[in-house]
Amino acid sequence: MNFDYSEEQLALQDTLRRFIDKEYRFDQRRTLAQSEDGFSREVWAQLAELGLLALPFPEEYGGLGGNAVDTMLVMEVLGRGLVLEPYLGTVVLAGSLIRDAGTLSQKDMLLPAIAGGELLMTLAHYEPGTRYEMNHIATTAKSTGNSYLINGAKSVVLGGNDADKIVVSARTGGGRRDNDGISLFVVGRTAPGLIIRGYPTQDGSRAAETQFDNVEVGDDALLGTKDGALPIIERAIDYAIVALCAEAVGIMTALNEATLDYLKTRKQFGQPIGRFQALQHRMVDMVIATEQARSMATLSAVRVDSIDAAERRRVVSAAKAYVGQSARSVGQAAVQLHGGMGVVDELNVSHYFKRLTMINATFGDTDHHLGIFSDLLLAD
Amino acid sequence: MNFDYSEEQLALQDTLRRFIDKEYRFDQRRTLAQSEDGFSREVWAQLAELGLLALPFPEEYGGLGGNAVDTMLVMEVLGRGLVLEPYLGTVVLAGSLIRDAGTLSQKDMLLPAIAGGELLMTLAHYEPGTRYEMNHIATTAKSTGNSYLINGAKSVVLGGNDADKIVVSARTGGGRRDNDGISLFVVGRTAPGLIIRGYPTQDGSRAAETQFDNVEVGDDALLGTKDGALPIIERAIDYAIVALCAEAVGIMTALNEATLDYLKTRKQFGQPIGRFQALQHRMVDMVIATEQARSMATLSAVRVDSIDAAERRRVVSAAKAYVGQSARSVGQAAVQLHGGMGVVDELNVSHYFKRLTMINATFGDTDHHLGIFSDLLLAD
Amino acid sequence: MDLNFTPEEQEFRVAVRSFIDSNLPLDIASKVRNGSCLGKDDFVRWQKILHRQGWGATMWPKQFGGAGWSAVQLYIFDEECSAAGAPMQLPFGPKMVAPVIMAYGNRSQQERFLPRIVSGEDWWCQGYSEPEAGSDLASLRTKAERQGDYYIVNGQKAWTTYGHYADWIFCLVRTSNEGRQQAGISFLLIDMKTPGITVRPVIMIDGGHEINEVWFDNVKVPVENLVGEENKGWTYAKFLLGHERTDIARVGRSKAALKRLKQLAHREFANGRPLIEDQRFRDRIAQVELELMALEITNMRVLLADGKKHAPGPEASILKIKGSEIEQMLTELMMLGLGHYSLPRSFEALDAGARRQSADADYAAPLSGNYFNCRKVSIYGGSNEIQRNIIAQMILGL
Amino acid sequence: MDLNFTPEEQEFRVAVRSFIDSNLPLDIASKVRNGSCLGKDDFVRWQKILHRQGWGATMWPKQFGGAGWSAVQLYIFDEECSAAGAPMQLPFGPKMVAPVIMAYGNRSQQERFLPRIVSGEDWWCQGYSEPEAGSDLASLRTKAERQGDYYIVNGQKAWTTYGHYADWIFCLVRTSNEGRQQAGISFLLIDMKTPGITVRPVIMIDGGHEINEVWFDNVKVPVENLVGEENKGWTYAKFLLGHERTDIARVGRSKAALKRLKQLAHREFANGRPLIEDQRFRDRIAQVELELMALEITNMRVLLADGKKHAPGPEASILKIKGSEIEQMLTELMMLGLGHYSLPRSFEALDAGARRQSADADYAAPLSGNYFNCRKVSIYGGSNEIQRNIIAQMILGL
Repeated sequence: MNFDYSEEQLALQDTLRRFIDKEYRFDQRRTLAQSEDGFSREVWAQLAELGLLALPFPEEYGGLGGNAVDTMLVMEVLGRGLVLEPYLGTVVLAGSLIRDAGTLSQKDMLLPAIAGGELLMTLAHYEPGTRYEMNHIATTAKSTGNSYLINGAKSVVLGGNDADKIVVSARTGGGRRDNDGISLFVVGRTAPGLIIRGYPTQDGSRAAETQFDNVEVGDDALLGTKDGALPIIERAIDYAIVALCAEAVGIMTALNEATLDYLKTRKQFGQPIGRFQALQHRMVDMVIATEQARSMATLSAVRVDSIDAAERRRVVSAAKAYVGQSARSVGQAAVQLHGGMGVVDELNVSHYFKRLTMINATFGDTDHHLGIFSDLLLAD
Repeated sequence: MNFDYSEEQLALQDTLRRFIDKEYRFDQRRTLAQSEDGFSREVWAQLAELGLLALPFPEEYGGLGGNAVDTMLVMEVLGRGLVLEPYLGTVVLAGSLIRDAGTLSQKDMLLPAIAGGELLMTLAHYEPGTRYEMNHIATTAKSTGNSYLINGAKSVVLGGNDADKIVVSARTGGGRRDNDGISLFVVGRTAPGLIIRGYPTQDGSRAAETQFDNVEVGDDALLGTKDGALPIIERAIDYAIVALCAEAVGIMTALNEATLDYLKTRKQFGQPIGRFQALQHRMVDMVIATEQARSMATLSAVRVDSIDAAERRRVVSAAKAYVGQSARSVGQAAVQLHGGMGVVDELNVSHYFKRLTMINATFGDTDHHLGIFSDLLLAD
Repeated sequence: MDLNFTPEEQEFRVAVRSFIDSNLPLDIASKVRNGSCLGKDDFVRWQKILHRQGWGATMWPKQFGGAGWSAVQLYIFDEECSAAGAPMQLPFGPKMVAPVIMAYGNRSQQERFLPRIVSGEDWWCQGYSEPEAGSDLASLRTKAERQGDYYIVNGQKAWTTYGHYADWIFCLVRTSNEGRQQAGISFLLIDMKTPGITVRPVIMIDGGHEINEVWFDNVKVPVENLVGEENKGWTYAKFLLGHERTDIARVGRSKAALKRLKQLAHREFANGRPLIEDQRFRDRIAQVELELMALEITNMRVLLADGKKHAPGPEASILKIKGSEIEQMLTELMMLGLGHYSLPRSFEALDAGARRQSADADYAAPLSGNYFNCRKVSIYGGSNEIQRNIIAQMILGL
Repeated sequence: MDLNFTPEEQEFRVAVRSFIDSNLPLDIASKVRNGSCLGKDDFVRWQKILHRQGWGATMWPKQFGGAGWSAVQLYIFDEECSAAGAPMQLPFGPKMVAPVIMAYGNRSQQERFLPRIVSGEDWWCQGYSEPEAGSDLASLRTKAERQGDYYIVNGQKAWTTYGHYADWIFCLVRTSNEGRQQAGISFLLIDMKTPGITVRPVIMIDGGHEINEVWFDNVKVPVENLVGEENKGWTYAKFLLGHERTDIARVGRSKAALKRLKQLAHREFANGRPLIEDQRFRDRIAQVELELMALEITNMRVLLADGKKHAPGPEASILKIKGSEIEQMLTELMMLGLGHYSLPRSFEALDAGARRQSADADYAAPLSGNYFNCRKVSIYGGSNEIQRNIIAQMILGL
């Protein structure tokens, strides 16, 4: 048992951190958040150059063969920098779907393009009115012989406004809440009948509502087994959850640094406010919560690659629930300890807080995952 | 709208408080708790003399015609004094059952005896394995013509070891969890077949397990309508819950006084520990929790007499849940702020804490009543 | 002890409700209920309507044009306004500067300023905090130097809510550096149109513009705008802090919000069923309802006790702490209730097609922003940490 | 990064488990699992068994008779002992006084005291706190005056756990009143049989007798029982405080308690169904399990980091805070799980007839008492408030 990172991992993290400190300062990030795309294609190209976009892919497709712990390292730093670029949707979500379920030719075509920074992708899975239920799919894909016609709507598709290709889940069989009968298709953004309505999200990134009106795709657009995509989707989303937990830990760490600094420099009543014991203790609780969250995020990153689906479910839901709770209390405390400065747009504190809050609402909130974890106790 | 007590009410409270301050000091109470009975018959006689045992009964039966607010006033003071005498079981529980459901002759026989301090009674309702469900009754009462044969077991009967008569609930019809089919009977403690095993409870008072083996009672032992006793039991227990909430508020108030005093007198690091801001703020939270609990207890006491069963259920469960939460946090904080002195038998703090904890487990804990309140939202 | 409203109070409620029903503009009510931002015009329109009814400053003594209502009546009025979606009356004029002018201002100040507050003609803002003087208000540095018939004011105020709408600002300024910090502060009324005043917007966490910095660069303020005596401003400021009382607990608003939360939980779906059937979410609603039930009583206890002794007490800090916590719980639950629909920043981006498929669209838009914005309520007006200090010192003697 | 145990570590676990299986007396294990009080004999018996195996003081360096295990091995050992219901090894001898004797004692002290600790022959207790010196330990007043070859000790120690069982007590005593408080403290080893020592029981909240007052009335202590130098005791005390580390988080114990809690929730009934099916209660178990999963990793992170730098850090305060909170949650849930059966003070009062009808009887008896008693774990050894102060100062530099 050891918690040490390899030299390669430390080097990667260090490079990325230096890049972000230099090229992704808070004011630059603000400009990007207000731009049309909501991120920088240039930064994206640089992330590709650093090898980040190739991280989780096998070497034969131009990847670095990294595991979930590598992704964790990267996401922590991206969180710290509040990076807007669509890493989660493209590399983690769509990337792991293709890696794990794609045909040889799909992998050949898509993975190197993602790794090289030429292709943006995402997953469109959740639908209006489903909340966080993964098997609740009403979108249909009807076979017409050698093609499929896709109809339905997908909501809050992360990075959906910029994605060149979207992996979409649809029913090829089964009823609305069946586990079986769900399939995945790769659809180009320009496909006739596909309407994408992009919008900014609360944290400054981008998402989209997507509408599929008789969108026709060929048989070769099928990704993975027909009717059997749910386990693959669950795994990809679990990878994404682990990545989000790491991002949250990166943000909490940054918030703690900012708050501690504020406590030491902000003076009231003739002394730094960090001399007040009630504030000290709240700061201590933030640190404890963050360290505990880091432990849980680490546990999930180490386990998600190696364990069976049931145990993966347990550990990943544990992490999402627990990190979410920590993030809530750390975020709220950071804002409170900053006083008025915590609720203005000008400082990064409010932006960290908003991102933490939105992470909670992505792929199931704290109560959703606590519920999954709790219900598993029935089988104990 | 006003929160003022009448002069009679204030006088009663004042008299009782002075009596307890003088005759029921903590060391006297300790001796009583370790005695065979677990309370003092002499004190009981004095409570009768003060009129307390007659408080909620109609004047024609020697009562004072007091309402739930009067009982609240008394219970607050009893809580403050950690009074062990079986007021709740005798006057509040059994007393209100007889008052509300008794025949004229039952009232004639029992109420003046209670009021005079000559008769101890209680209700035996909950059973092993039922937790807090009120309709979960397996004890049976079989009619033999002009008598009933009672069989079954009742658990944690408050004051059951000393009660002269026990009001027991039993099935005269219906299945184990039906609302209908429950009846009440008044049974003397010496009835053949009735086995009472008394024991001290965690807070120093007394309770009993009772076993009914073919206990025979006459038709005239029936209290209230045959098969229709559940609503009456619920109402009596609701009165008892309101009384317990007031007792808890009395205890919290006393704990706050003790803790505040400790903070002001205990010195460490060359100053009273109450100079430390983290402890100050925790003390403030105790005070806020207590004032909020007082509000909720007051609300329930004012409403329990006047409102219909459904609204009574809502307000009483709200009070039990909320006061229970407050009591937990105030109790735990009082112990923590007392440091080692909070966990020794010698000070009253640990005794207050234990009593608060046991109140929570009586007639449904916090989660039980939050659940009732929450489920009522479905009908909103 | 009687927690029922008297028949007179109930009649009063009916009268208030019926007035609001017939007079509250629907467009304003709809904005309030959806949690959208109100513009200056919305506040002023409603103030003028209230003024026509004689309810422009209900909490004032009758002699100054108030309604002469009891604490219970004021509470009922507040509750009915909140339930109907009337805009919250902004405190700066009627509840903050006005009581100071009544208590410490001279006759001519009272005649000049009070009528224009109650009529809605003058919009006031508060010049208390400064960048370096927040919780530690007495360390303020904005300077007013007497030159003939004028004070020359230099400095900067921060966190000035709706300063960009204001006609007047009431300021704490330093007129002396001698003695204790508190002893050199004066209370000045300043016309916002005076040359040398610059208002700079501060954008909030939710992207909205409510607050401002106000800069004073050699601003000439006539000495007749000094309230009371020079260097006695701290006394007036403390008096004021104890004043904004009848709705510091915000019970009426929170009751209305709770109602909206329950509606939301019935309309949103989880796992194919109404969200209210999700026990975990329902329990959270139940929990905040318990807090609010208790606070409603605590609030009345404090108000009625105050009514007797006619002096605001530090108990108001209890109301502030609990009231703000409850407001924050409510906004948080509304956001959580939306699930992933809490992410979009603006539903204006969703066209009608998407709206049809999402039950959320119409009322969901401002909810995340409201949650973010509402973090301020445990910070402003004396943070909850400061409130705890006040209770510790003033009530507990620690 | 690798969170798996190595094959060697897994083999080690098997060996430990098999040893415990064959050697742990069943009567002791049953008491531990039921949360009953252990007597002196229970602790000593188990210590002697461990000693025979060479595991009497596993955390010691090999030169003093320790096992030379890694932090991971120590953790595995602790986890297996807890899971099996072995008594917690009391820290006073092996984990508190022993490291001080090793680091600062002389050769003859080491030879005299250490073997008798590891063999279980000597029972030690701690003489640190005094009635007026709790959190503020350095203000202690128990006095030791040098007279020839002896110190004459006078004063009173408080909160002395198992002082009534002890053969020896290690004491902080005041040998000088000059300079800072900390500079006049010495570290003395005192034979409990010395004339002038009185041990008075202090009854705990649950009615049990664990702690004591220890009074010293002209107690003669040979100077050779001074550890290290006179007036340097504070240094040794701080060293000691940083030491009791491998199980400060009590993860092994809490994992065993969590398991018992789950069993309880399957055995108790609510509304005619197993309590585990009550979602509210189940969620509470889930919540504490999450905390514990995280703490297990945090604990290993701290232990492995410590292993590297060979110096205990203030991170131990994090483990103490979280570990105690989790222990308290677990004891509280076990009590709550009993429903109204948490009330009886002693189930000995229930005869067999009642037991048959109550699933609770056999394991329910000590649970309320355990909850009450366990409030101490956030108080002793430096209250959680003190732990937060330590983190604020030592880690955060506040």
